[in-house]
Amino acid sequence: MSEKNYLTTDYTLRSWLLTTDHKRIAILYFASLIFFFFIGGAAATAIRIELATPQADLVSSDIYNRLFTMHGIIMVWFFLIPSIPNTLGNFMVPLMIGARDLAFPRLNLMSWYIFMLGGCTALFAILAGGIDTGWTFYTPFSSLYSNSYVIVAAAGVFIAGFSSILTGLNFIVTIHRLRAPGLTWYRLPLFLWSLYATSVILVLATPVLAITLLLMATERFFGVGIFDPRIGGDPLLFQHLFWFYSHPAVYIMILPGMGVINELISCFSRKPVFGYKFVAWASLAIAGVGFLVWGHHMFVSGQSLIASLVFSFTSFIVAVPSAIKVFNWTATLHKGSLRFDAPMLYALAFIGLFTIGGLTGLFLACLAFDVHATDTYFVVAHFHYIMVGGMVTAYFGGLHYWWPKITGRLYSEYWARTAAILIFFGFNLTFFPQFILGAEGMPRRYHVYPPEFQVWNVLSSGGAVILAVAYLMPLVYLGYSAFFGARAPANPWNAPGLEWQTSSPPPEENFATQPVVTREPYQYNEAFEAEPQNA
Amino acid sequence: MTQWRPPLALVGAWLGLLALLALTVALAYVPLGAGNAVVAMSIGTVKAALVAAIFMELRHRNGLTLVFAGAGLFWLGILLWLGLMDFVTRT
Amino acid sequence: MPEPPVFASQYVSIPHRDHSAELGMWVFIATEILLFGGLILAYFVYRHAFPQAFAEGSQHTDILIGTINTAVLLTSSFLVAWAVEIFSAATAKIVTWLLVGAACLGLAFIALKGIEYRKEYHEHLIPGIDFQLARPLANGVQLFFVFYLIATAIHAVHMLIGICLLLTLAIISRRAPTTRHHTALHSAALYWHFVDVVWIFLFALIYLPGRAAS
Amino acid sequence: MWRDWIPFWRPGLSPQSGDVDLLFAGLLIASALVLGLLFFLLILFCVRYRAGNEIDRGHRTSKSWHWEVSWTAASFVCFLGLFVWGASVYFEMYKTPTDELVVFVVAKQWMWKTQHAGGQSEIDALHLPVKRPVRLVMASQDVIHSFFIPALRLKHDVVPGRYQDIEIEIDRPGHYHLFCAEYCGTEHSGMIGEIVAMDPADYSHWLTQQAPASPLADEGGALFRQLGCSGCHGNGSQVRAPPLEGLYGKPVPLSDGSTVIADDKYIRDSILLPRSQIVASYQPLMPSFEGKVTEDQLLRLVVYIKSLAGRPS
Repeated sequence: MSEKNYLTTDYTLRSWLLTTDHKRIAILYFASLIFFFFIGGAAATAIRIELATPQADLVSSDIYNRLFTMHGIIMVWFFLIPSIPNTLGNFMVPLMIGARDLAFPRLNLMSWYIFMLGGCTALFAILAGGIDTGWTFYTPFSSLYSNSYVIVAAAGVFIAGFSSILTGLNFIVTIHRLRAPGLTWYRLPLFLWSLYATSVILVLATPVLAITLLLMATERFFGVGIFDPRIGGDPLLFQHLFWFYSHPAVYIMILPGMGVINELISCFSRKPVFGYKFVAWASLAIAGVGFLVWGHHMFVSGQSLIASLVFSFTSFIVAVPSAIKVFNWTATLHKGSLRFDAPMLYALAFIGLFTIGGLTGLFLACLAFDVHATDTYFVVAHFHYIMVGGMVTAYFGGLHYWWPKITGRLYSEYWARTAAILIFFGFNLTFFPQFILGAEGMPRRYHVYPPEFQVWNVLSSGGAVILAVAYLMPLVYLGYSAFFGARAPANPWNAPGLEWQTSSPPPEENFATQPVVTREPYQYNEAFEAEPQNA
Repeated sequence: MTQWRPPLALVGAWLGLLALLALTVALAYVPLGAGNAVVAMSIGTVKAALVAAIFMELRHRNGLTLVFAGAGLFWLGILLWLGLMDFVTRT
Repeated sequence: MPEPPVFASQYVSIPHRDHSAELGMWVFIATEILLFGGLILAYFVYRHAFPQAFAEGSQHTDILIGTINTAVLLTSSFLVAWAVEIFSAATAKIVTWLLVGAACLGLAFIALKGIEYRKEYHEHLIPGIDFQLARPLANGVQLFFVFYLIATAIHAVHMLIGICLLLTLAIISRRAPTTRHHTALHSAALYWHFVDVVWIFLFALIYLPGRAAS
Repeated sequence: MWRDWIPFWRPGLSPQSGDVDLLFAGLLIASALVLGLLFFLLILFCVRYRAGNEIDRGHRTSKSWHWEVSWTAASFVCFLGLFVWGASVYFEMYKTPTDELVVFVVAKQWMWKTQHAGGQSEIDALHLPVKRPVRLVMASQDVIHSFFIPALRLKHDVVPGRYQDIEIEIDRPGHYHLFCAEYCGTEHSGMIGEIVAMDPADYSHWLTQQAPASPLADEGGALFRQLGCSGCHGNGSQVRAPPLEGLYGKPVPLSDGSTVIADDKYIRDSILLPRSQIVASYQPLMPSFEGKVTEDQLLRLVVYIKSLAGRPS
């Protein structure tokens, strides 16, 4: 254990800030994302506490609007979108394909700096006085009416977008060009298929967000612009452009989570993923069809009925590959040998929560019901089931799974399981009542609300407190383990992936010798189990 | 002493592009009704294809590069098609 | 003597590195297409809504400057393609001059664009700053000019970045050109040609409509 | 009391909202079945195949394509059915409104202003007769708002720069929530109002009780003269402008060869953007009234021009 690994090659600050090692850049991202996650989480907690009573008692309307806007912007662009790709992805992609690094290591570092520049700009907008447009920046409110720091916040998101693009570009080229000898496409771990699909969306959708925000900011700056209804401009054009990015962005958030789940489910049931090729292509199908559905955010906006019809149809279609994945994960469990370590608990929670989120997505794709449910708490509950119940759960699962590889230390299994179970219950208590609120007709982004909605709001706020505590727990026990935990062996889960074939933590050059791949992925068969691991 | 000369294909493409430019400007002044827009966009597409195939060397590239080059256009098509669908079918 | 390992350790050979760089550049170009795509959608939406106003707006632009600029840009693209084609140690000097020439044409383009903006400013055609048009269809024309200014401004920013790239490459490829420089030049050239292609379409959308009607 | 907390315990109050409730029930049952099956399998597998449990793990399914194809096809067929169901109700909800009784709604930060054809106006409230289709013509003065009546399961955005038409019908008298559902700024959550559905007799009584106001068309007529419209469009004026009598609802030939129907939107556009659609054989002389008239005034002008429809031109 005295060999140099990527963490111990050098200890200077300079060696971290100027590193081109994908593993160190992943750690840089990880530290930044924890910071943003807790800022966004603090805003969420404040929102839920305010909503415990129908009146305004904690904050004024103005502050409330700034809180949920900040929560949305920070969580979407500075936590969810970069979360798995930029931390776990950055760390694991080269390891899983047996490469020395990503294709463009300096671009990778640059993308972190761009991300931080964007993040600081957004933080500045918040500290300077906040922004009250909601994360969707709808015109003409954002461009002509809001009295807050819209341009600065939009600039932050705009800048962070380039970081996303560079990461996506890097992953695409890396997965195409740097795979180890013998590692064909159908031998890739499914995590990489999903990251590849994610990268396609990052590269092709993000620029449209950039131009949209630029157009909006120009309109705000000059007081007249391309969406301005006073000169015949159409505010719905903004929504089309915005959702052309922001709906696929939902898949940016969930696809990497699905990828992680494949690794966890197969490892802890000691079986290959059922229907490998279907799951792999389902990722790409979601990425592709995901670009055809954006108009389902606009069923009541006054877009043409024909457009609504087409978008509703495509929205049902995009649910098919998601359903395929859920069925395949369940089938993977069949006749496995299931162990319920913390990562597996997260994976099982993911399947349940994602399925609820997906099914309620069908409710919203269904035109007539969407007319009632859109812009209510039903939507809020639905997308939190996907993004928090799905993505964040998968992220935590992946983090626990690869933690020994990343830090070379083992965490406390007892605390990890406790936190996982607490997160599951806290989450459901927070967000399930919101489905009911939405069906009852409580609109979202309401600071005060009619008293008959209070019961479910109190339950939701109570759940949020549990959830907040549960999310703080990993910070403590994982943080502790990173410095004081027991040393981890190279392959603590006894998994066949390439990333486990090098030491924990990996050396700076990843592999002592260039690995050569000779077998299919997820070969948890008898021959593999009999092999001596960690020799 | 011939190593500095540009290959004929490049010169041909350049002259062809300038000729197409002259053609498209000239045709813009011929009243064709809705046809003017079609002609302008078609000639633009031919010019872009010339640049891509010869200046950007796509004619020498393998399928993967072509797919990468085409992906942007394909998604642009999705954006324009579904985006315009709303505005064209509104009543 | 084989060339010393000038490629990073994640690659196995120089062609491996070069092909990866080229693929990366094409992914970047795909991104750029969608960046301009948002503008193009806005253009078509409003052209569909205000066909006459867009024809009228187009007539307020200067087709002479537009045409000259297109020719300038096509020529500079040709020079860059030429430089890529003949790049070698023996032709370093010619390559440098070709790149400088291309960059100068790019600057000429920007200068002409500036003259055109100035003319439009004096004609009160800049929405948000000074837009007065006591003519029919004023609103549609204003939307046209919003598109025109934003699209050409973003294109000009791309041009400026490209000019900086070309000049930098002109300087470094003057001495000791290596395969790395060739790769860099190839990537920069792809970018420059892409900016050219964008202009080809902007030209057709901005300057050509409505010419036949008058 | 506790029944109020259960969603859809109180059924929707319009013919279409009953269909939405049924759709919701259908969706709930379908998802409950899927979710039930999934959770049953998850729990079953977790218990039976837990590590250490001695159970037959042989004969694993290796060829999977027939499973894949069957569940893909099953999902697809289910989804298709739900899509058709949802779409058919949607088209029923957003069908083109009949023109029996018209109420105008102007949304602005942060209030709903409603106006009855007789000129009676209300703030954050709307009185309506029951069992009678009412056409709402909605416009926004500033940002996007959304007109949402949960009891009717009906919602439509109100986008500035255009009119939105929807038809509502309420079956039972009572007081119902009106919410703004699209985030519109500081007092978004305060932009709520009340829909008061009344028996027709009570409704006519209520109308007469309101502050005496001249009908909208008359007010529009006054505006028409005040803003100088009559100077050109009036009979015997010097300037040659298209006559407006008998115009509403008729096709209008335009100078570019196309034809439009003179509906609310056309009249509104002609006032604000007069030069975007020039009537054939007329000169584009009319100045734009953009910024010179409010949405309230625009509505009155439209109603006035509409009232001229019956007169001979």
